[in-house]
Amino acid sequence: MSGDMREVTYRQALNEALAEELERDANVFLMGEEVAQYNGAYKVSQGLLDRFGPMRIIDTPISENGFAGMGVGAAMVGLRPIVEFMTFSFSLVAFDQVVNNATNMLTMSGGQFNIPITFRGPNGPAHQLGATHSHATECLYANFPGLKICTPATPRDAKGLLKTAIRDNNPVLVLESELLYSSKGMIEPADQELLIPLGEAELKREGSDVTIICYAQTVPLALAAAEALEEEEISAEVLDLRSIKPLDLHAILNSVAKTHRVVVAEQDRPYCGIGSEICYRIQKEIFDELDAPIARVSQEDVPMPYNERLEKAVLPSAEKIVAAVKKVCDA
Amino acid sequence: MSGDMREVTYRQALNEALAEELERDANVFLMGEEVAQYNGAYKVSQGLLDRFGPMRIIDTPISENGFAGMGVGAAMVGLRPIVEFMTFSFSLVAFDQVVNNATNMLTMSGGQFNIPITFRGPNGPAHQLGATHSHATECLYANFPGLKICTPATPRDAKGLLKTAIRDNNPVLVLESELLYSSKGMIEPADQELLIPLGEAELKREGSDVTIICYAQTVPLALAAAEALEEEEISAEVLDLRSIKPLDLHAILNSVAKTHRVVVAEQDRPYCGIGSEICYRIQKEIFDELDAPIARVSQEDVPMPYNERLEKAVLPSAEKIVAAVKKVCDA
Amino acid sequence: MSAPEQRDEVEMLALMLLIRRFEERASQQYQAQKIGGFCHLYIGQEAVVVGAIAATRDDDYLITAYRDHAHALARGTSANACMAELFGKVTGCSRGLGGSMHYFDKARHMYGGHAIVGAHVPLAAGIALASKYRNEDRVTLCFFGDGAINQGAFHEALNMAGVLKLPVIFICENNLFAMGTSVERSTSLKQIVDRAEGYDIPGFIADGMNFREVRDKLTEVVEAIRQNSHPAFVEIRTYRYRGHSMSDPASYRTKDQLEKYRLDDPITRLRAQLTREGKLSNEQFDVMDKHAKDTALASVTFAEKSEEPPIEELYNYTYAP
Amino acid sequence: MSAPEQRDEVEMLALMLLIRRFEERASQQYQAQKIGGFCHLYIGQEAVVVGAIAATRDDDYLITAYRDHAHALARGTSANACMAELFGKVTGCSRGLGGSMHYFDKARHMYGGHAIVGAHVPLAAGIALASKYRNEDRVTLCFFGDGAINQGAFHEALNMAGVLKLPVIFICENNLFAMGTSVERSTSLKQIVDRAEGYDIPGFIADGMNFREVRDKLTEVVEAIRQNSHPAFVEIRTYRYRGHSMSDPASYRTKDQLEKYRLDDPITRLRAQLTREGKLSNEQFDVMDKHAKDTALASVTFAEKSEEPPIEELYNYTYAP
Ligand SMILES: Cc1ncc(C[n+]2csc(CCOP(=O)(O)OP(=O)(O)O)c2C)c(N)n1
Ligand SMILES: Cc1ncc(C[n+]2csc(CCOP(=O)(O)OP(=O)(O)O)c2C)c(N)n1
Ligand SMILES: [Mg+2]
Ligand SMILES: [Mg+2]
Repeated sequence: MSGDMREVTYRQALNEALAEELERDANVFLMGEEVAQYNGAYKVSQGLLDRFGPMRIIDTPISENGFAGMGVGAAMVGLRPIVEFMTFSFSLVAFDQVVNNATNMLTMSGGQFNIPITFRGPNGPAHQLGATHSHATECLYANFPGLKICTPATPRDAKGLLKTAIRDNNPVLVLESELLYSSKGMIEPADQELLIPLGEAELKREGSDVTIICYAQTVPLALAAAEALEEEEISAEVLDLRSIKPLDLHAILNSVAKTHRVVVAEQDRPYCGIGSEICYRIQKEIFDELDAPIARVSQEDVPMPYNERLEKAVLPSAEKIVAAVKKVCDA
Repeated sequence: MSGDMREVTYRQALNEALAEELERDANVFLMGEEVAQYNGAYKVSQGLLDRFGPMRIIDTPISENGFAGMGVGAAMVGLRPIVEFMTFSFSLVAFDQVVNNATNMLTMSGGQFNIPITFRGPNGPAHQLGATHSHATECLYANFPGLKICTPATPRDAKGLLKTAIRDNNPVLVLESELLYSSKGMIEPADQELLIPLGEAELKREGSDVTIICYAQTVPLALAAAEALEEEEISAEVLDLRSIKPLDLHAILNSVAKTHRVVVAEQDRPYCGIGSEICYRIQKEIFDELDAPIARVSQEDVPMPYNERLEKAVLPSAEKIVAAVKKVCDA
Repeated sequence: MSAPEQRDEVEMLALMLLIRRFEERASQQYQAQKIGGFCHLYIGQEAVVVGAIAATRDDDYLITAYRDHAHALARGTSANACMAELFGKVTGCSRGLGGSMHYFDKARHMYGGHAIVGAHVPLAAGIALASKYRNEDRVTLCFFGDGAINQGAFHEALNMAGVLKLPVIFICENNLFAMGTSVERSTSLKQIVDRAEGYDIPGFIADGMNFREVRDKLTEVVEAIRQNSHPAFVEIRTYRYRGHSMSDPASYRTKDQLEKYRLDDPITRLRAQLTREGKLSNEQFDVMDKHAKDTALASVTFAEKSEEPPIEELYNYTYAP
Repeated sequence: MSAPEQRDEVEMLALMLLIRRFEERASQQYQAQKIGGFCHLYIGQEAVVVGAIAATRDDDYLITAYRDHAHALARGTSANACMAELFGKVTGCSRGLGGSMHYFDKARHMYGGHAIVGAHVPLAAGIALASKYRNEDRVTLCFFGDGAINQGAFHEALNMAGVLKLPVIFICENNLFAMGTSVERSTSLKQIVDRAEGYDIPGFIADGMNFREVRDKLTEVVEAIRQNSHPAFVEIRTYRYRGHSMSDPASYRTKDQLEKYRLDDPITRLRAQLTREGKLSNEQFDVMDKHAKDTALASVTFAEKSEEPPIEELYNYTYAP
């Protein structure tokens, strides 16, 4: 890496990724609610309308299913739409367009129509938004072949993954985190191309006693837990999946083969969640390497309550991860 | 049991369940596309319009999200709607109403509004219907707290579970199988009340070497596999989940504690599928009882192709279950 | 055209005042971070829901979107229960589990507070279906914003309500904006009410800054429906003085526009009408206003003192017995 | 009003004949269980898509629902590729992976064949958006049934096409039924075209049993759009002679109704017009018809002889490189 690393927010990193790809390829455009004149509900698209004009930064009505489908249609003709969902909770009204039209088109057309579209926006619980506004959708979408899914946890990953997603020739979901938008991190200089491949996990911290597998909002929680565990002389390795699909099974198995103990820290609900799948994959491949059952820290299996204390009880936390690790290490 | 058991089709069993519950409770009504005048796209509602009239057997436009939501609204006022999806593939356009309004209302209203609604219809791949018409939705819906889900595999289970679902005070999905509608089985006499509780699995066959966990379309496949395995002197226990949520973990663990080997045969896609969750639960509870990694037979992780041979390659089959069992027993 | 048992206008003014004072307090408490999540204020739109209440019976059904404080208060839910809900307390109208966007009061036929834009419109059709099913002459009032009319759920519900002739009034509270997007930028139509034509549903317009016009128009519509079940669509033109939610500076609109509507304030107007007609003295108004302010303030104390929902309740509301 | 380069009517008649003969063969092969899945025949509706083809350029975009054999053939996809698709063969227009409901031919701007009712209507808006984005004067033809207009996706797409002034023609093939449900029972409207008013989109009606009327009406609409980009809605009144799909006995309609439409057959009518005008002799017609029949029959042989998609291809179409 040449040049000096600099500190940016996650939001700004996403904004840079959008601007760079819009600049680079005239086929790229951004569409969604409040992305243009309002500069984005969460300001991720700040300044883009001014710079790229209304044909490339398009405000839509509150018609998620409609504009998601419009994006797919435009992609059939070779444009490269970026569709912002104000949050992925709202993508549930657009579910059909994402899981049927975006993902199946290549197969149904016998290979004629690939769909180079990026769906992005915040995903997962934020703070006291209640049951309908707090969905973590990754495990739902992961069930669909044809989609790729990434879940950046740092500004650097946010920029690098979003740029790669936009250039990918398939539908990619970039699941951001509202709670991370203002978080900061170091990143390459603006003039240096930053692309992070889909499907590559990253060791965010090395350790030897246990592997904490995490992504998105649970990465900072896992890191905090690892720090706390250090005081109790437990050395935790923190593996950030970064992509949910394709899944970097190789990195997972490598780490588990080293630590023999696993806690999956996930932001979604437990039943058929990401952790279920990871658990299956690990035991399938290296059953004998496991010294203890795989533990999961996920949401509780209840609709998200508004009350702050109850919400906290539902969500994963550093404390819960610490407790799970201890249990796994005691087993 | 008094009276003589009799043979009926799965379709007829469902029809009986509907008729009996419509008869029993004036708050019960049926709504969906072609359910009334056409007597059902798959004839499950045959004769009901004639018997109960157009206020209780309601034909709708092709507006799944709308009529699913209408059902939820009617349920808020204390009616007990049965909403037919012509197939659960089409429920994906109604996803929001099912997973937000039906499931969250009780929590969001602080317990004031329960939603006694039944969503029913065929689910899972049928025969050469292609990528958009072959979805197995159980693992998607299972992720949502507030829903109950059952998956009858026999006429008896179909009748007993559907009747229980209609009487339940929560939203229940009854995931039927198009491929099973014409299958036959023995069932109690018509004048005898048949209710099967949600959340109770049933041993469809006893065995000692391996547990095949299955549901819906994979039950006949698992039974066929068990038969074939007998010739190779492998004694397979076939556990039909019958309900996906609540899950009868007790029955699962009992069987696994006996056989120590597990194959999950599921009709859905693999990533975050039902088998992932079951695998996690088993290893969590009785890790040490397992003599081999849990194997799964599910769909391949591709959009469903139309071509018959390729479709067959994607789907679970008795042969694939046999192969998986052998591998597990060799481990 | 007036309803058989029309409500007292002074009481209706008192209700509008209560709504306004309640929300001013809510706003203050939100800024003091006593309230979490999203919080959307109704200030400026009071004549819409209060006009509707004045035109309907207590047993008619009501359902709305997330800008719902006013709708619950108008239905008679106490300020205490409303404020406690914002504070996430167990004494709240949804036991602290719903929050600002999910007010419910089943006893008063307030069917929520719904946060997915457009998604409650089919619920309204279903509630109206139940009235018809049971052969009751109750009407369902379904409120939603101008932004909601571009959702598929809205469309499907209107068509079905038309086909089944359901007794539901679709009330579009057209406050000109959906977040930062003006109606012209989001909606392909000359005027919103024209959309009703696409479903062969009778459409009406009312000035939402004018309590009496809202009430009279809705009275007319409600009577027709009670006589002969059918859906109707009413576009009520109104304005929200505040931003979309507490976090929105509303820089997408002009000071002039805001000022114009403020001058047309629905509370000021009704007060002036009543005063002019000798039905309300300044002293009476001041007493009413003080009462509204006191009630709002007391609700904060009540909310503060209330308990949080016990942590053991976490699993109590996922499934009904 | 005629298109600058209007297509030869005899050729268009030949196309209608090819479509009919192809589907008759498909029907026979389906009954012989050579074809799997669902299969929806277009017989009776031929003048709709052929009229549209006659009014448009080869580089205009076309997209439709699952009753799509005719649309591909009209676009020039070979009968061989179409029949092979039904047989699930690798020589099919979607390599045997799509089947009857998913015909695609990118080279000929045939954008599918879509099986979820209404869900392709937003795709059409997106294709039209791309035309506008690239400043091309290409028009998108979006076909759908009368049942599709009650889907949310339809509604959202029409509104956005209106807001963004997209060059797309929404063509409702009103064949009076969605499966067994008649338009009156599914749709709250006096006539379907009225729904366009709800989006301020110009609406037109054409008789779908009359090739010339369809062509002329669409020619007019297309020219207006090429001059000044905007959406339009055309209700084309037509009829399907067969059941909804191969498995539907269509007992929900009367023999009389069917007979009435059969007497108004679009092929018979155009043939009679051309004959009357001296543009087509009976001999010429017979040659054309024989050619159509031969082509259809040959497509069966072709399909039978073709290979299935290799099993190794199973994972080849999930992701693009
Ligand atoms: C399906 C969905 N999409 C987006 C949102 C985010 N959102 C909340 S309110 C709103 C604007 C709604 O405007 P309008 O319907 O006019 O109601 P108003 O806020 O003016 O009362 C948006 C976009 C949402 N809650 N649901
Ligand atoms: C969302 C959805 N719901 C239901 C179906 C099942 N279905 C297929 S075609 C059809 C009727 C459509 O009728 P119409 O739009 O009039 O087209 P036509 O068949 O008359 O050409 C139905 C209900 C579907 N494919 N997709
Ligand atoms: Mg508004
Ligand atoms: Mg039709």
